[in-house]
Amino acid sequence: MPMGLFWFLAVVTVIASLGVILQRNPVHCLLSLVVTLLAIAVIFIGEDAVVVGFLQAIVYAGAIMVLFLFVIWLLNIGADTGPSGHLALKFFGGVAAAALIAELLIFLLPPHLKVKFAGHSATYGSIESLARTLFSQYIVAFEITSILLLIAIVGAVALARRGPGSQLAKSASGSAPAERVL
Amino acid sequence: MTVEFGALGLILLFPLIGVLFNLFLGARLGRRWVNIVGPGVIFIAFALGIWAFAKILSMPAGSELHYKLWDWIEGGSFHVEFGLRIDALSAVMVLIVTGIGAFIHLYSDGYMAHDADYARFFTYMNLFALAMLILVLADNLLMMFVGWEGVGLCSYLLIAFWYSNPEFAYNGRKAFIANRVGDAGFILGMLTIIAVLGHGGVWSLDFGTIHRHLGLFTTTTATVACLLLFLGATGKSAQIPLYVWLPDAMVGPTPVSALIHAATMVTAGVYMVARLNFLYMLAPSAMMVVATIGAVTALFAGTIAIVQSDIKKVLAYSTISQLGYMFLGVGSGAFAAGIFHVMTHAFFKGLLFLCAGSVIHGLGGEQDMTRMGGLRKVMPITFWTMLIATIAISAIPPFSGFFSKDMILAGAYGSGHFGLWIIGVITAGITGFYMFRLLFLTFFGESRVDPERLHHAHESPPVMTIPLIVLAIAAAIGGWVGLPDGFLWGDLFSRFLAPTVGTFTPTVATPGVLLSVIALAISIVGIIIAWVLYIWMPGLPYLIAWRAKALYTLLLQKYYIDQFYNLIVTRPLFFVSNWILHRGVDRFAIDGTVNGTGIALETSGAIARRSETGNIQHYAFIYLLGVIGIVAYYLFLVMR
Amino acid sequence: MVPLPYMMALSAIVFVIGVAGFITRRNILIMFMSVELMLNAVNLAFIGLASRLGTMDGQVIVFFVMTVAAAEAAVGLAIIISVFRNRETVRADELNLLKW
Amino acid sequence: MIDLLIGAIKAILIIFLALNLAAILLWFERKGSALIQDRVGANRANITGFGKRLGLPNVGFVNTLMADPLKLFTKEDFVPQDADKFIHALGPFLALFPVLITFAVVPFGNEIRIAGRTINLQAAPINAAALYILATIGIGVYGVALGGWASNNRWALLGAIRATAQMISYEIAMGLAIIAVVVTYGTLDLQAICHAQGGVWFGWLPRWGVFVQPLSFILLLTAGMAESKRVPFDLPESESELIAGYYLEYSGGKQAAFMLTDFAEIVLVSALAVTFFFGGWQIPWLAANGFHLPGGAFIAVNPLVVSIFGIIAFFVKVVIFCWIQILVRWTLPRFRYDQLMKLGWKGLVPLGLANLLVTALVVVLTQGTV
Repeated sequence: MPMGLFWFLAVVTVIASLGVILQRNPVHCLLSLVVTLLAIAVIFIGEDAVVVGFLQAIVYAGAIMVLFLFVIWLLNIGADTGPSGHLALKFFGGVAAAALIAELLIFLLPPHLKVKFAGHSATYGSIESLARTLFSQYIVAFEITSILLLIAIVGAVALARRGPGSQLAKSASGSAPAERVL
Repeated sequence: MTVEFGALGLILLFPLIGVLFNLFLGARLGRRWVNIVGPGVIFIAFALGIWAFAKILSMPAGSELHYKLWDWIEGGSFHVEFGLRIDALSAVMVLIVTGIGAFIHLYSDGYMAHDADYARFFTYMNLFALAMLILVLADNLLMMFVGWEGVGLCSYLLIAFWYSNPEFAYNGRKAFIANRVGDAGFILGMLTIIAVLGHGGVWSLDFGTIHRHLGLFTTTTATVACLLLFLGATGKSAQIPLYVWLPDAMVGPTPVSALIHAATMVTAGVYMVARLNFLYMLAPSAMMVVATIGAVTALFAGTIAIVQSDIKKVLAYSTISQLGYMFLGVGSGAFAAGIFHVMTHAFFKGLLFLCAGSVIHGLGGEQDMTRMGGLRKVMPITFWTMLIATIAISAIPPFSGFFSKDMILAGAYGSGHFGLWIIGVITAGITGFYMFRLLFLTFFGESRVDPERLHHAHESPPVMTIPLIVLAIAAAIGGWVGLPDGFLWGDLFSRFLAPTVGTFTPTVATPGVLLSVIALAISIVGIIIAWVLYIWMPGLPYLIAWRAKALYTLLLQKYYIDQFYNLIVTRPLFFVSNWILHRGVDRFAIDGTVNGTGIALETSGAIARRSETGNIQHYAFIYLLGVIGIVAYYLFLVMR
Repeated sequence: MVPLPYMMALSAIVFVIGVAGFITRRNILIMFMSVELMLNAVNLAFIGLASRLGTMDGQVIVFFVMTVAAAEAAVGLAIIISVFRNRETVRADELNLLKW
Repeated sequence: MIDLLIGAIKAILIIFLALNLAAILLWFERKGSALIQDRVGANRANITGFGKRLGLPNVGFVNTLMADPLKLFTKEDFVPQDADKFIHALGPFLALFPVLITFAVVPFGNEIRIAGRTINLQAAPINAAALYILATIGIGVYGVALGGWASNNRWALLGAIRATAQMISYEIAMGLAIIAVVVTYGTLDLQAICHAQGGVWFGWLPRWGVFVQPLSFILLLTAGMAESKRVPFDLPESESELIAGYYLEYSGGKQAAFMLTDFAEIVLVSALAVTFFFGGWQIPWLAANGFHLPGGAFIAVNPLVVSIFGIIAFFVKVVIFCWIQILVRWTLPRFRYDQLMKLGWKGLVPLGLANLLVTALVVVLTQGTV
């Protein structure tokens, strides 16, 4: 990855992720997050993690974020208009975050960071090498993950299913007309 | 020759299937399924056992079948595998366990027909069969111990089967605790063997390995190991001093008494001694102890049996007495004779219990012989089968008991234990007396049955009488595999077992037939006395009891052994449990500490809860501070 | 190839932005998004290190992180929906039951 | 530098062709629907009149190619009062952009050799192209979703929700279809997949993917039509219930962009179907040196001409599939929404999974001997 491209992507990533936490409207935050994710996906591809990069775009940006969008719509959340209380928390949170970033930068930059650079083959990051690692060394973890996903699906359905006579079912007409059409 | 034989695993598998089926599905699918599956799995195991037995027969003498299920314990150089083996000895035991077990399971279908908890009953019974098979199939001492404990557990569960009766539950506990004492001995014996072998660099409990490294044992270590293991055997096989649990164990369902407390589990001790015969041969003094305890127990229990009036109690003391015979046999070095008696005893004692069960079942739960009599007409099949069993146990030829008892007495005499032989012969007479007393009281004479009960008295259904008939045939002709040498086909049984348990060579010249005649004569004398007392002059027993009141009371109170144990063991134990452990340690020290901790936490928590706002972001913030702290610690203190 | 410290610095910055968002935003959904930011920052570090060490392990971990994130999003959003049904709010400071 | 230039030319070429094809499809559709409904169809606008001058009947070709865009782009660009103006403006382009960049990996011709230089006729020859397609299609959801949301209109939001749910549902079926093909050919590279479809079986049957993966083809075509949100899958924009769905509040150029997206998606689905299942640029029996007809006949052809034939063949195939899609649009009625979801989740996804399972089994068992 050329340095220029990296700088571009890095700036996009940082600005977009700041956008996630600074904008008022959740949809705008979500859009920023999608941009962040896509920029990170491109960085992945630039770092020879081609398959993982595309999966990031497909799974994260293409599926998980749409789920977020749905929930924002479903709950009909507007922009944050409530009182902006907890100023103390914001202040101290900002200070603590600044302290953490200072520490992490010291921690992660030379001379603490010592990684031996090892070259890698041409097929590095290809779907074949990923599959070989995944289905040999990490096969158990892989299978367990599949079970985790199954559990998550069942759990999500069980949690979000509306029982008869629940509160929202009665007041559905007001808040979420979309649900009736869907 | 050792052959890998996978069907050994199947022998264990089917009882296991039975356990799981009865445990999880039995109550749901109903009585019909349980009645088929419960005995069915044991019959299949029996068939597999016959297959293995035939395979053993077809192979050269001394060969064995082996099958390793999995590696069990891997601790450095210590290695135990979960392996199964069948040689001549365990083949006989497997046939006894599965064969008699199968018919007793079948009998239980009828006996438990009116009990609501049949699924639980068959679960325990199948579990017992599984544990007993593990015990006899084990190829190492540790695995044998697993089976040993397993049968102990099942025994406890089944004695206390009707647990809602506190006395029954108490008797179950008693059996369990008496066995625990013996098991402690077993464990110590096992540890002794490990210590001796490990000292010589051998880390295994495999029977074959122990056999190969016998040279590592001195007479002293072998004696210690043997005596400790024999302590385990006295617990499991109800010998002096740990026999007290067996009579009380009769409160369980009668098929349980027949299978566990007569035919199979209680012979585990004999089997263990025979299995380790090579070790016992190294320790003559231990052998002497075994033989003496066996003989004394035989006489001791026999005398108690004379005066008991509960039909099952008589049979229980008779069992203890017969087990004493077996130990007399193996203690004299006649291992094959001991195992032979295990087999014939399993036939006729199992049968006796089943007959007793049939009588009890027919009379609606009556167990007191003084309230029986004249049942010969009411229960013909039960009567005839019980007659065969009684003749067999009284050692009248050509019934099975004669041959095995004769072989044991010949062994005792041949090994030079003349005094023990005398005791054995006297016991034979006593046996004949009390067994025929039981028979006469139950089936002959005037009926003393409660008229109400007599009205309902009936012969048992075929599902119960068929096992009786099968076992009666076995009790009648089962002894013919061990005829005296030189007579017809001779002693097939000892020759079959010889590669495993060795051949008995008498050290003292035996007068052969004379010995048998003496023992037979004494038995017949005992029977005649019984006839005189209970048929010819039925008033005489009361007179004798009145005249020899002290002796009678002593016997009736079982030599006051229970009271004695109560005084020296149970009472102090309860005292310590109640006053020191319960009130002192539990209530004061432990509860005090726990409650004090709780109170302290409650108080401090009431103060600390103010910091809990319930707002997740506050928590996250604190968490963040922690992270910053940890990173700072590494950064400025560790990595610097 | 981009020098490793740059990658790690980017990862650290994105991570801390996520942390800050989680602590300061009151909308549960945006807090959730901040969590996703943190996850991605960590993924970035994994990929950067894996690529330099020449092993696939880092990429496999990222794969698993994505899978778990998908599961987490499904269950987490379902929880948010059912919380919203019961409490009619998605503001973290109004959901203060986390003290019993 | 010359490589960059070649790349730029390839990119411009494929985008140009795709956009023009999309525009032509507009006319195609009008005349096609007229044909089906026994009408004359568009025949009024005659801007330059050169058709008439040439003595041809007026078929409205120029009408749709020039008059429609002109009209749309000169209309007022209306933005609703409470709309989120930024996202409202962003929406159409967010929708169009992913579709157009997807064409970058579609191989529209074989490698050609000009002046000692091999040029791969694929704008972006990346080796994970199949994943790239799935990624861009996945991102394509946002344009519609955000556009509909930003309009601040109930109908538009409903349309957007429907569109989003529909698209992410059918994406799965589409992905499964593509993965089955990828497993069959053992590569993610579309050009390699095209190459693998050259040659014949039994001496006469072209080795096209549709003969190996017929089920996958049907899945891809169905899911692709659902992705392009057209009849019978046009619930997001169904005129009769949602007026125009997610682009209800759009006018002028932005609406044109949305419509262009639809047509570009038709072209894209056709191009993918052709690439995966109908040999891409492969012509039956045509090898690099000429035609090897079944029966042993041979007609020699210049390799360069073969390459040009390939490009032409690709576009002919794409046009055929566009026509098939238009045919479907004008002959089938619209689904109900629950039927749509049922078809997607209970029909296509299990079918796709089963197909993938069988494919994987066959591939493992034969170990690539076929």
